[in-house]
Amino acid sequence: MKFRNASYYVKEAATGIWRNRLMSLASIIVVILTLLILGAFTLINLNIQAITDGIKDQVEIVAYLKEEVDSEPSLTQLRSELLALNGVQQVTFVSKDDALERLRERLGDQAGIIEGLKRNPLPASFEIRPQDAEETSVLADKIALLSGVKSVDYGQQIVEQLLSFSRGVQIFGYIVIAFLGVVSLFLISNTIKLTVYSRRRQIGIMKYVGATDWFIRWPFILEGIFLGLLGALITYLLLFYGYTFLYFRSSTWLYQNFLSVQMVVPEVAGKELLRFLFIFGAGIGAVGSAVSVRRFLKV
Amino acid sequence: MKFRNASYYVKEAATGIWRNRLMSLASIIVVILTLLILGAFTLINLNIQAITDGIKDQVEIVAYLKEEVDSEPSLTQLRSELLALNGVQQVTFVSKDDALERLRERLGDQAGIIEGLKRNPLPASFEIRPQDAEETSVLADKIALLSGVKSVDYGQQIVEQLLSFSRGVQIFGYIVIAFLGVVSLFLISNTIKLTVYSRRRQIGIMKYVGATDWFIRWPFILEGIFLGLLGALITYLLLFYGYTFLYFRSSTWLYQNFLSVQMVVPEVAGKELLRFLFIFGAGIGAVGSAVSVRRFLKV
Amino acid sequence: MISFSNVYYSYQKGTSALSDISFLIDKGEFVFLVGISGAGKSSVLKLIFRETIVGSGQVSVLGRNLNRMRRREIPHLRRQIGVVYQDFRLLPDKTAAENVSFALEVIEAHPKEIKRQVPRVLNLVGLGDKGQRYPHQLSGGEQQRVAMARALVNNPSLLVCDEPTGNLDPDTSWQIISLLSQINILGTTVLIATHDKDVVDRMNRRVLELQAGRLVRDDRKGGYRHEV
Amino acid sequence: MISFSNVYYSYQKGTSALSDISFLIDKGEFVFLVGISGAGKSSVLKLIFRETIVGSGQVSVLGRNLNRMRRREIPHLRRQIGVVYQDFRLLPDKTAAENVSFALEVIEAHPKEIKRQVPRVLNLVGLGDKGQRYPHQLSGGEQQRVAMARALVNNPSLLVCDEPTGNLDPDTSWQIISLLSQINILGTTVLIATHDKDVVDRMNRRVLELQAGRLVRDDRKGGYRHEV
Ligand SMILES: Nc1ncnc2c1ncn2[C@@H]1O[C@H](COP(=O)(O)OP(=O)(O)OP(=O)(O)O)[C@@H](O)[C@H]1O
Ligand SMILES: Nc1ncnc2c1ncn2[C@@H]1O[C@H](COP(=O)(O)OP(=O)(O)OP(=O)(O)O)[C@@H](O)[C@H]1O
Ligand SMILES: [Mg+2]
Ligand SMILES: [Mg+2]
Repeated sequence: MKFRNASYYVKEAATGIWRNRLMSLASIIVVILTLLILGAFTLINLNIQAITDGIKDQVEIVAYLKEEVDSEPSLTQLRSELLALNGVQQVTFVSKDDALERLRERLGDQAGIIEGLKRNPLPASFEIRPQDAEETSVLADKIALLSGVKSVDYGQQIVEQLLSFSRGVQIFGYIVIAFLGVVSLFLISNTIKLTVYSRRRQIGIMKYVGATDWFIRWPFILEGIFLGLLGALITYLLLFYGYTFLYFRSSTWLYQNFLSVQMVVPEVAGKELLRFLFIFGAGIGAVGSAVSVRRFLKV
Repeated sequence: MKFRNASYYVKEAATGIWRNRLMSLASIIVVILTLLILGAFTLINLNIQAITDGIKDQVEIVAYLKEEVDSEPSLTQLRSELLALNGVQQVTFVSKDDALERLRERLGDQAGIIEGLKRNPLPASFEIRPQDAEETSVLADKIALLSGVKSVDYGQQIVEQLLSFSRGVQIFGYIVIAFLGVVSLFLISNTIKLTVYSRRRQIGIMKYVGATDWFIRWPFILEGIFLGLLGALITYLLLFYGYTFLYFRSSTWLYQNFLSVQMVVPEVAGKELLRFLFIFGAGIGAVGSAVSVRRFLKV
Repeated sequence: MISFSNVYYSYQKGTSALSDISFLIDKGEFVFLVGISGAGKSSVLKLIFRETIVGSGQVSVLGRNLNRMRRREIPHLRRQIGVVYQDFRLLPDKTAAENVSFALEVIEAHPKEIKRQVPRVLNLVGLGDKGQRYPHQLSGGEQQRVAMARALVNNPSLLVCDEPTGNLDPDTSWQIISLLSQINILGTTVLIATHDKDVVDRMNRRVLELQAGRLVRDDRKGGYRHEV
Repeated sequence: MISFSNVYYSYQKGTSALSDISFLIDKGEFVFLVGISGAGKSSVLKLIFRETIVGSGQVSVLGRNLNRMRRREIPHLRRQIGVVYQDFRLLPDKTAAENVSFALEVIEAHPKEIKRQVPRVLNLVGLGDKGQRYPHQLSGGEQQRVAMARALVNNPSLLVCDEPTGNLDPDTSWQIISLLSQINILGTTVLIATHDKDVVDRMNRRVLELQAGRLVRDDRKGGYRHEV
């Protein structure tokens, strides 16, 4: 694209969009609708990922201590040993009294059972939060080897289910997004192909008048980029304001009701979305147009 | 459509599809892709609904019995009173010994605490499964009034969260499906509009030769129905076999890992899907074609 | 058969394509419509087969007032008129034979009838061997003759031809005009807009001449140019 | 300028559109190509501006062998040839003026040049006041003249016209032909496929005649029909 021609191409693209309004409108509608689906599921996925990450954060290893470890120095010693281990994020001490108190709470209506006890049979413990939930079992094994630790518990089965579940959900999310992405790509480029097809005769005529392939192609590419960007922008605005609305209406409700779940804040989600939609929209628009024009250039 | 003409219309539709292969292919691709999304989410939704229904089934009311209710006749009496209540699905008796055993299991590593007990402080109870989870709290209140019942527990907070969650998921599922349905409708009819648009001159010519509107419209409608049905059929086969594959690969895994979750069996899911896709595909095809042709008939 | 009285027509506000046109064509007549490029010949024809509708004045064709014709009656009018369009208007995805038979399909002719008539008319215009070709596989003059065949095939009572020999050599032109003349003798009214001086002069039939949208001549038996 | 030697061409296997055509047109010549409908005139022209490519034989135009021309060189060939197509080939979504200026845009003419040339040529073909119309808003003959204007606008060294007066009345036809003749005098080679007997006879220039795809006549100064 020589610079001298640039203004011609832009003008051509603009009149092309306007004089084929019906086609342009059809293209934009398709871009908006497909990106709307794609974008909505990207947002849903973003939140699901955040939730599953949140769930993972709640994984904890409990290291029950031997009865003899109860002096201040030995506890400090053990705590620093734990913190020195690779992959330990946080260590909390739970005394024998704390443990009993918790059990009382846990038993609820059945707590009467505790009153019958002469002495506290529960051991003190350290609760260790791993940096990476996936490493829990490895870390637990290491902790079990420390002197002063009687036994280690991290609800092996539950944690493994949880990890497996969150992995499943994440993979599923990415598969859905990839699937929708591919489908959008096909749908948009399919529409572009149809709009170009309706102008196939004109492309032929241009060639007969002596236009080179690129001379014909550029306005189509610019049209594609413009319609793609416009579609992406509209989609972005719809999604961003829709999401923000939802966020303020339901985030607190969600937080109060479930697992301390929190939606990703709109600003963060929006930025991701914007970049994604723009690149996708403009990219398909340009490539779709260029490819579609090609087949009619052969005269 | 007079019968004499029917064969002409069918022939016209067939040659129309064939001579505009590119357009026909484009339409079918769009039908398949959109129905694929729509169908996939219908399947996902079907499963999510099944899962949340499954979760609801696990709601239980525990009615702790007064110490004095321990004779066979009084227990039978109470059980029949419970069963006589509206909305009770199932009643299970848990004796004092059963309760202690369960607690032992629940405490796991901390079970040692039980050994220190002189006598079993836990009450016997009835576990009542309500027919409709939504009615749990009403039912619990009624049960609490029965003589012989000391107190009632159904994890009010958890049950309410659960119900609220499953309601949320169901509504969300239906919103997603409705959204995808509307989008598919637009995408498909948009494509049909474009394919008809590329034949607008021909429609005009037909009118100039003296064809009536319906004479021109029928072949287009038949084309639309045929392409819609073919697209729906292909989508159905893709989804059905894909789902069956997934079902056999992951259903057991799912069942073992989570909450006894089970996927909806392919046969059931497939039947729903087939009817839905066919009506949707053929419907949009026919209506989309008829509507799109209309605007070019005005010459 | 055709009557125009005080017809005015304009495509765009401010301009005027036809002004105060009045004439009458009787059943069985053979009429040429002449005039320089842009004089309004095609516009007159468009009013006859109801492609456009008069601005003011009255047009009636085959005994029906087109001013008051409803949209759904138009197809029935057009089926009684055979039209050769200046730009042919062939269906690009139908073969020559299918284009011709389409005119019979719309009047729901019997399939046997269609099978018989189509090759007959294609032969008449000299394209007996090219029925299976698509329009883009035909030469300009051949396309024009397919359009002629389509106009003839259902024996219309009125034939309207817009520049039917523009892409034909003098000999072929003369054959086509002779054909039209024969059909005319069998009772069909024929109206031809043309620039073909030789044909008009040689036929020496009724001539209507347009100049800048006005009717300036109506000779009972005339040539392309006004004889002084 | 143009040389055909032993050119054969067929659109479909088994049929033959052109057989053993050989001729030479020098720079500055003014040549008519005649023959009945379907004789192969358009096919000869299509070979010249490389719409199609010869089956066997050699075609060279403007000193370049078209048999060996690569795809990307075609636009450069076409820019040096002004073509009036039998079916006009105007861009439907560009106005008459834009259609004409497009031929200048492709050779990257200066905007000022474009502004000056376009009205000038439109005036030449008598459409000075109709530049802002879209093709479908013009009469048949007016569209044909827009096509002519587009072919002329970039002063091509070769002008190829396929039936350029098919939709024009005798007077306008003669004006257009006179215009071509003037351009010819200024050095442009002109090749016209036509059915217009009057024009060919009156010009009395070189005539090539085709019959069923064969070249049967090449008169230095001839009329539409072979003089015996
Ligand atoms: N759709 C249109 N919109 C605007 N003006 C039009 C339209 N169609 C034709 N005209 C104008 O109306 C006038 C008459 O056009 P018409 O087609 O009737 O001419 P004609 O006699 O058939 O010419 P030709 O011999 O060139 O075909 C012309 O000046 C033309 O420019
Ligand atoms: N695309 C095509 N496919 C097959 N046959 C074709 C094609 N184009 C032209 N022909 C045939 O080739 C022969 C020559 O066609 P051509 O267009 O060269 O004729 P012409 O001399 O220009 O005729 P006219 O005066 O009618 O325009 C004709 O018999 C025509 O049917
Ligand atoms: Mg006209
Ligand atoms: Mg030709």
